[in-house]
Amino acid sequence: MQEREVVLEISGLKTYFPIKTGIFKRTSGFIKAVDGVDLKVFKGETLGIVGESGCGKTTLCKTIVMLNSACEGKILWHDDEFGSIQLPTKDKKQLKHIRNRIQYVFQDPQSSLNPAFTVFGAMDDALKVNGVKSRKERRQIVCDLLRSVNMREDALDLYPHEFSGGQRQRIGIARALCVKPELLICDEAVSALDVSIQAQVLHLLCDLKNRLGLTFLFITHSLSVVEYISDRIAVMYLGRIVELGDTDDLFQNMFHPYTQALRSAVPVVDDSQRTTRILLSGDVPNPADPPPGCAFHERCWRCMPECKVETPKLRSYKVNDKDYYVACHEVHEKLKDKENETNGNK
Amino acid sequence: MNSMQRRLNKKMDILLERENSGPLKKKNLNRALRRALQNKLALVGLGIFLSIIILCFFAPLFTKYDPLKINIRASLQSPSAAHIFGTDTIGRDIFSRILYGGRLSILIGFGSAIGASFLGVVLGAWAGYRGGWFDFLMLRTSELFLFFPQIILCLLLVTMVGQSVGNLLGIFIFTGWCGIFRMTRARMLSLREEEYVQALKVLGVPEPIICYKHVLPNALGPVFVNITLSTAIFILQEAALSFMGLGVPLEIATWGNILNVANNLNILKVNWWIWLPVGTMISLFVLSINFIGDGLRDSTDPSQQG
Amino acid sequence: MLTYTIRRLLIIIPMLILASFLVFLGLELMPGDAVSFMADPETLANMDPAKLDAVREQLGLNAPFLVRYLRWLSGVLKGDFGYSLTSGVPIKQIVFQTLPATIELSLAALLFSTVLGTILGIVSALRRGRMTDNVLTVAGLLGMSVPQFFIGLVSLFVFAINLGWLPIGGRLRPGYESFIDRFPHLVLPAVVLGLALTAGVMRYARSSMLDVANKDFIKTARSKGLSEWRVNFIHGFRVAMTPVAILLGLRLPTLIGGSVVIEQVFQWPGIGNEFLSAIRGQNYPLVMMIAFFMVLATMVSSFLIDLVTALLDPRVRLS
Amino acid sequence: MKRTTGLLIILIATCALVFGAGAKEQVTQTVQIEEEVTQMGPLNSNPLSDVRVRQAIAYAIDMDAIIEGLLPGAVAADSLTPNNEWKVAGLEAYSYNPGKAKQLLKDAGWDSAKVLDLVYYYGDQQTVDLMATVQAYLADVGIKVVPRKLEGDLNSQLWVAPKDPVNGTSAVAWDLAYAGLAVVSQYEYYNRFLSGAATNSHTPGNAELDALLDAVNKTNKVAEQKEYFGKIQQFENKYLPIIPLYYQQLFVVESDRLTRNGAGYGNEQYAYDWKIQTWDIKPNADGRKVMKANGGPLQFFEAPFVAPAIFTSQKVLFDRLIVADGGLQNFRGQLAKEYSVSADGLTISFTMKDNIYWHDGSPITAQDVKFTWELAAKVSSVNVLFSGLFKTIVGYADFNTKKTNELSGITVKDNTVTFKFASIFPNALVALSQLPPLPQKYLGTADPLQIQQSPYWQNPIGSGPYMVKEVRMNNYCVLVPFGKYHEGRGIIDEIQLYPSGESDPNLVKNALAGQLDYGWTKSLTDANALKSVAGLKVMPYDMNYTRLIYVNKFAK
Amino acid sequence: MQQEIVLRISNLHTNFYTNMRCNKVLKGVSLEVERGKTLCIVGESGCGKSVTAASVMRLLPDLARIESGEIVLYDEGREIHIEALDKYGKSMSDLRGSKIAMIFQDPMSALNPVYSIGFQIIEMIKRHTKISASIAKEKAVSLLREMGISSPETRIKDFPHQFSGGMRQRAMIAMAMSCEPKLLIADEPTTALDVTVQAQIFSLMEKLKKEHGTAVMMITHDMGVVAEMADDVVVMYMGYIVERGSVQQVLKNSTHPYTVGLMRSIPMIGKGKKQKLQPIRGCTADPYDTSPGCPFVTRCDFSIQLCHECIPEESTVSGNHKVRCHNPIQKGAVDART
Repeated sequence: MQEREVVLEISGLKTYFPIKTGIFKRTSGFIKAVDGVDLKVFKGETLGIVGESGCGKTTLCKTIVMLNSACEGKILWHDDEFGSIQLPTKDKKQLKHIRNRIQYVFQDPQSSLNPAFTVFGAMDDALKVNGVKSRKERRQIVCDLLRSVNMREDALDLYPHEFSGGQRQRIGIARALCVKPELLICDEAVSALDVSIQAQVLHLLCDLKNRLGLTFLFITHSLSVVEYISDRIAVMYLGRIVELGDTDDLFQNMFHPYTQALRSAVPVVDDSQRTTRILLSGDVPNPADPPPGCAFHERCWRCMPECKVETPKLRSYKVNDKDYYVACHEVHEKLKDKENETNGNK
Repeated sequence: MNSMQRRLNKKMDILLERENSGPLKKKNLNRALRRALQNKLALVGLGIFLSIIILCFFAPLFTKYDPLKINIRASLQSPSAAHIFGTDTIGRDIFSRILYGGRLSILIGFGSAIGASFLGVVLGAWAGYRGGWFDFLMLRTSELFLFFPQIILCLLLVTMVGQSVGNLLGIFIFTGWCGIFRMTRARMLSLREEEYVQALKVLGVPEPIICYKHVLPNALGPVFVNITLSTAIFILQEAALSFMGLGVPLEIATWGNILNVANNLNILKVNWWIWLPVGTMISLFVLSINFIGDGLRDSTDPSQQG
Repeated sequence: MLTYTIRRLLIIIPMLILASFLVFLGLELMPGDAVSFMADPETLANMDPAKLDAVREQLGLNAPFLVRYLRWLSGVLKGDFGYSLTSGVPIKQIVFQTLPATIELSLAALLFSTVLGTILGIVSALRRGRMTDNVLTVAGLLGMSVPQFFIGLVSLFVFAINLGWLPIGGRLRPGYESFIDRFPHLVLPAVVLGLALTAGVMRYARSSMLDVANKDFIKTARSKGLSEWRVNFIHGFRVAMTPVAILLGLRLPTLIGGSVVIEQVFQWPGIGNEFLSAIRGQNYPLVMMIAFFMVLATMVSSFLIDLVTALLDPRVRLS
Repeated sequence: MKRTTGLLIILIATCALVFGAGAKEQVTQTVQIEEEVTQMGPLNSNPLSDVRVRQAIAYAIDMDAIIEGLLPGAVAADSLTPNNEWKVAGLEAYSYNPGKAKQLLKDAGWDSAKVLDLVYYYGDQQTVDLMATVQAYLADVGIKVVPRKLEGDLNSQLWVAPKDPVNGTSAVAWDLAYAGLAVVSQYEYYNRFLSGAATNSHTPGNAELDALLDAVNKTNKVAEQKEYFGKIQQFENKYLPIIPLYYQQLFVVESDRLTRNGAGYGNEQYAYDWKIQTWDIKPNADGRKVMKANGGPLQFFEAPFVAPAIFTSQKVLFDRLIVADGGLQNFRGQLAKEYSVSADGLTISFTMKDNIYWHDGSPITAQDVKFTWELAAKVSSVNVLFSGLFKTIVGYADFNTKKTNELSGITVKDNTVTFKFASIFPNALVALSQLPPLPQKYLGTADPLQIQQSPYWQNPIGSGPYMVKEVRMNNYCVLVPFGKYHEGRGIIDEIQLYPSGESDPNLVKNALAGQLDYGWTKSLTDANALKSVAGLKVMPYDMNYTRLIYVNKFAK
Repeated sequence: MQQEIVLRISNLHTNFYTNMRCNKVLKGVSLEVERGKTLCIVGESGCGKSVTAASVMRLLPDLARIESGEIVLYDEGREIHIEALDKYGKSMSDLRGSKIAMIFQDPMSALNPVYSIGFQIIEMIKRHTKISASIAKEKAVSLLREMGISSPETRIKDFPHQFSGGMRQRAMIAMAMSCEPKLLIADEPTTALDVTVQAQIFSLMEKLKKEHGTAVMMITHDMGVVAEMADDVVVMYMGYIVERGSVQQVLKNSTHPYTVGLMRSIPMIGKGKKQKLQPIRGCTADPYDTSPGCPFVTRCDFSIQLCHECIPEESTVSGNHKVRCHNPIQKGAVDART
């Protein structure tokens, strides 16, 4: 296990957005979008992050690519060239380097492409910034990219409105690939697509991963999709990771009550996969004002007294000889003996 | 509702007929432009607009009179074959004055509109895209400008810097940028949240390039509409200032200055040909611009389909 | 709501101070020395220089810039707005004499244009694509295209001079004390002043109504089986009014600025007329103070309109 | 601008008539100038210093056509002096003759590339049109002119004399300046051409003219004055230091409901024997006699120190010590029972009537008269007519330097007030017929430097036949007859005054609305508009006011 | 249980006339909704499922109209031909809300932001019943309570923006159910909501359906939802119903290549990487395309020559299970191919 190479290491990350209220627009509180996340991403794996809206999964990823700024915690990028880079960085060289290492695929095929630019135009400037001087060369690069996402080359000079949703998403992926990244963050990359198209894109992503040896950080709200594509899955609830483990282990165990509820709420086609439905009461709490203790305790049917007081830590356990993380007091009672000694290293 | 329903039904029948009769050719024209061309008012506006522009800019072809030629013994002649709009108090041919004066009025209108738009767009794009203190400062400044009734500000500035065409242009630009600034800023504020902008940031493209090259073009649609509409406003404003004797110096012919004589009740009462044609000309020109602007706006506004 | 109100107020105060500074700066930048505008050249040539200096001293023209600004500002705060250069009358007095007339005119125009504009806008939206709508659209564009003073002159010519239905100008006549007596004087200027705004409100109300008509909650209202009237007015109109109120707030400066022109045409004894003659007489203190008052008036009224808008919209009211 | 124009126009020539009191019959004499104008070529580098150029300008402008087309009702001018008894015959009219103008320019070697700067300061359309016309006429003969409206401090742009009054470089930028010249006396028409005069920014000193002016300034014999003024007119007619354009008229407007009952007409800018208490008007539907007029207050009732009677309210609310006829001669006592002028002209005394009262009912005293003139001497801005008077009063120097608290030259004894003069002031009686006595008890504590700010002027307690009943500043004011008026109660029940400055388009609007029974204007445009209103008569009155173009002849 | 049809749509054609084009959105839709049963309409975006609902409610925009076909509502023995009513007329608006109610995808925009939740519910009750305001209010409160909203007495005065997404949708359902309609049309009622909230809403709808015997016509794109909620299913593609029948028939025994393709391209939960997704190739055709054949032909792996020539008629597979295909897949054939 220890041999696996860590490319991205996140520890204690908190991203808060200030809420300005009152006469002077003073900051009266924070939306705690990401509230203490520890995460390692291994080279070549697909890490799925699943959670409902407002759980902070998108904010987490945007913080990684420096679209949001963190207020606490560390993000480290490990690399042969620079050793490790702490993000966000101000150093121009590091910044340029990191921009070429981590790329992002967006959710909405409508807004992820600029309606005023052709496919080539959308990538042209990025290539220029990366020092590809000749226009011919740049066009060749874009052509190759298009081919690699199973699109025709003549799409080069077409405008976004001439494509269907699935094609746009391919272009979005191609754009992310144009700087030859190592880590690709896919933010709900297939959620807005029709099912038939969704499968095409999922195929493409799997294919790219195998071909280019990419590392994926795959964000979605759909358990079935994340199960299909991921090697490991992290479940987020209200700014924290509540459960993290290898896909198979996670689906087998589902220690955390929230994961269980989430799993049971998913409507399934195959009757054999249907589980007893656990109906949660109420909505996800307001991230500006999370309940004390465990954020889930108000909706939890296995709530214990200490859950209302103490926020559970994300602890590491050994399941099937692999690291498995859960943040729940009740689960901890059960799994105490399996607790992984190495978690202190983090 | 019934007659409306009938009308709609008829329209739908025609479309259905057309659709069934064979595949329609895909039109290459820009959709917005095509819709604008389907707008009858916009077409009428364009017609009037072009005629007036042609009349003014090729004025020597349409009138044999020098607009400055004074014939004091032929003053205040009513319209005739020789002078189709008659002559003014010092015997100048009004028709030729309107044509030549139009050149300046139109120049002031368009010049100010383009200048103000340019200023507003450049500032508004950056303020909306970047936010922060620059945005705050510019927003407050523009609010201050908005609180000043524009004509009051113009009057104040005219008295400060004096009356001349150049000054007036400068004043209009100085006082007129904030509408377009706010518009561009608002568009940029929503556009900067678009995912392609974030994608460009993640790709490491420099901010000014993202702002002005990638995002701005998408904000310009309503701005172009606004340029036409603010041209109309500036022409009206020039006329109003001139009417109060504080616009372009009175000896220079502009539409406003020609109309200024209507201040005199006697002329208002008796010599209708001095003020009516030029008043109509201003109104027509501004109206035509408004027709065009309206058509353009309708065609760029998705909620106004029809 | 209270927070909102106070915050809006607090935004206005720095704006006012800034405006006051600009006004003072403008005063300083005006060409010529204040004293040199006190009489015509021939009279000035005959005046004793020592006396002129005495006047200069008395008007405080010899102190340094910041001192003069602070002195001026504290005076303004105490209600001392300075004196008109040409007549020496306290500006306060001039403003208080003329401001009510302008407020009356602007309010009448505002009322007229809001009511008429809204009604026509709704009619136009409900009869969309029909003759009424087309006619109103063209009329609205026409109302925005014809110079205000030109409409003023023509209507003066037609209704007052030729037909004699309405008085030619002025506001008060001896013995005409009640509002009803004065009303005929108000009609033409208020209508002409309000016309451009009416057109604006109408167009805005129309597009706002059409905009709202595409909203989901209108579909909901229809799916509830509500009558068309209830759908359009209880659900559509109420929501459509918020942007119209915002538009009114934005157009207020135009209205107040327009009063300068209209007062000139109709000889309305308001502050706009005073402003113009002050500008013509290069009576800069008066010019600047009136400009300041007009800014103040726009700020206060747009503040009030903001409050009304907030009251209309629970999302603002309850935040 | 309106106000400035108004102030400028106030100073109308009157004193000549006072002087001429003894010599009423028209003396027409032709005085030949002994020598030809000596200098025909240019004086300096400025081509305008060449007489021929100036003559060419005069020939180039077709004033008759301009009057016919643009200024109907005006009178073409051939000299500064209007067409009255002071006018000398045989002046060259410089009638329109472009051929001659071109010839003269050719002789003078005119450089057709030179562009002349023509400045003006009136903002009205008519002036702009006139400027455009002049520009066009001059262009026809090859003189390029660009009109330019002056803004800001006119004084420092127009009337700054050069350091060297004979050869000196010009201290002003313009070449030609369109202006109006209204004066109290012939002296003021011409004294501005004296070399070294404070406002002479345009004419280099000329020994011949200086000699003539010197001579005329030294005599007080009317015949000699006429002779010299005649010579001056002829000199200027040849030498053309200015181009006279036209004489302006004043127009009195009356509705046909009004009868003046024999009271005469006059120069309405001044107080004359109006006898308004005897005016009558047809009663309206309510049976009340209401007269509507303009000239009401805008922000306050105008104090009389600068313009003594330009507003109707000033004429009606106040009586003067003495009053003149419409031509401002033939004085009679108004508040004064009688007056006497000493033989040397240095002492004038007035005996006040007994039954004269302020509108508040308190009696008007001789002390009020003294107070009024002492106040006038302290006020910052006064009419030259008044400053001329108090400056010649005995003891003025001490009073002005605050050595004494009162003007020793004005003495009061019982109901008699006596003015003693240190030197002859020819316009003394006119001045005394214009400045009305003001009540000391209301104005005694007012600040003379900003006299207009006194609350008194919001609702003045006057001495005239009508008094203020109600005033809504900027809207209207209502006057009613003063019961204790010494010459009998007024016949008209109510006078309604609508606010207006001078030459105000309101006049036309009010007239069209049937709200005008009496008014006057100097605007030709307004007069022409008023002529077409039914039920109104418009009567022109000759006043002494000349419009001209100054020519800057100094080297640049 | 005696089957009782509440709504029958037969051969419905609806066209849209925007942008000076005629877009034939529904090209002959036929379906039936039974009392106490849920009919799910499933299909990709743009297939016409929402337009079907809007046609039934007569809430089509002005520039759209029903060309032909019948929409019949069976109400206590009466047959109401909805397509023949004036869409703005009183008889249609009497039907809306009282007989047919509708809930929308996004409850935030579907509720009027300037009126309180209570106002909007009471308004509807008062429209269709003759009860007094105070009773209507009580009814609204009890409805909200029934929907599981805590302290409804106070929440009733709240405005939509003060509710959470799930609560808004509950309020919408409360409003829709307030007049006990015979038919409830739900247009993607949970698409904007989270899975856990979606589960709450569905259980609520199940409960209501059972208690009131309401027929439900639900529009969705999620096969899982169909499997869990539906009694009957209609699969739409490009304005056609390509397959319909009971949920068992259609999902377990799919015969139309499109349905089959759909089923195979959804990742099934619990199967993880073991499953093999088989996406349908290509993408949806241009809606203006007028080529004569089956609209799915370009993406179909089973097309025969006939498919390019004409549109297939609906044929019966078994009982109520109908399919519109020239070459339907026989049972078992699918597995053979995998």
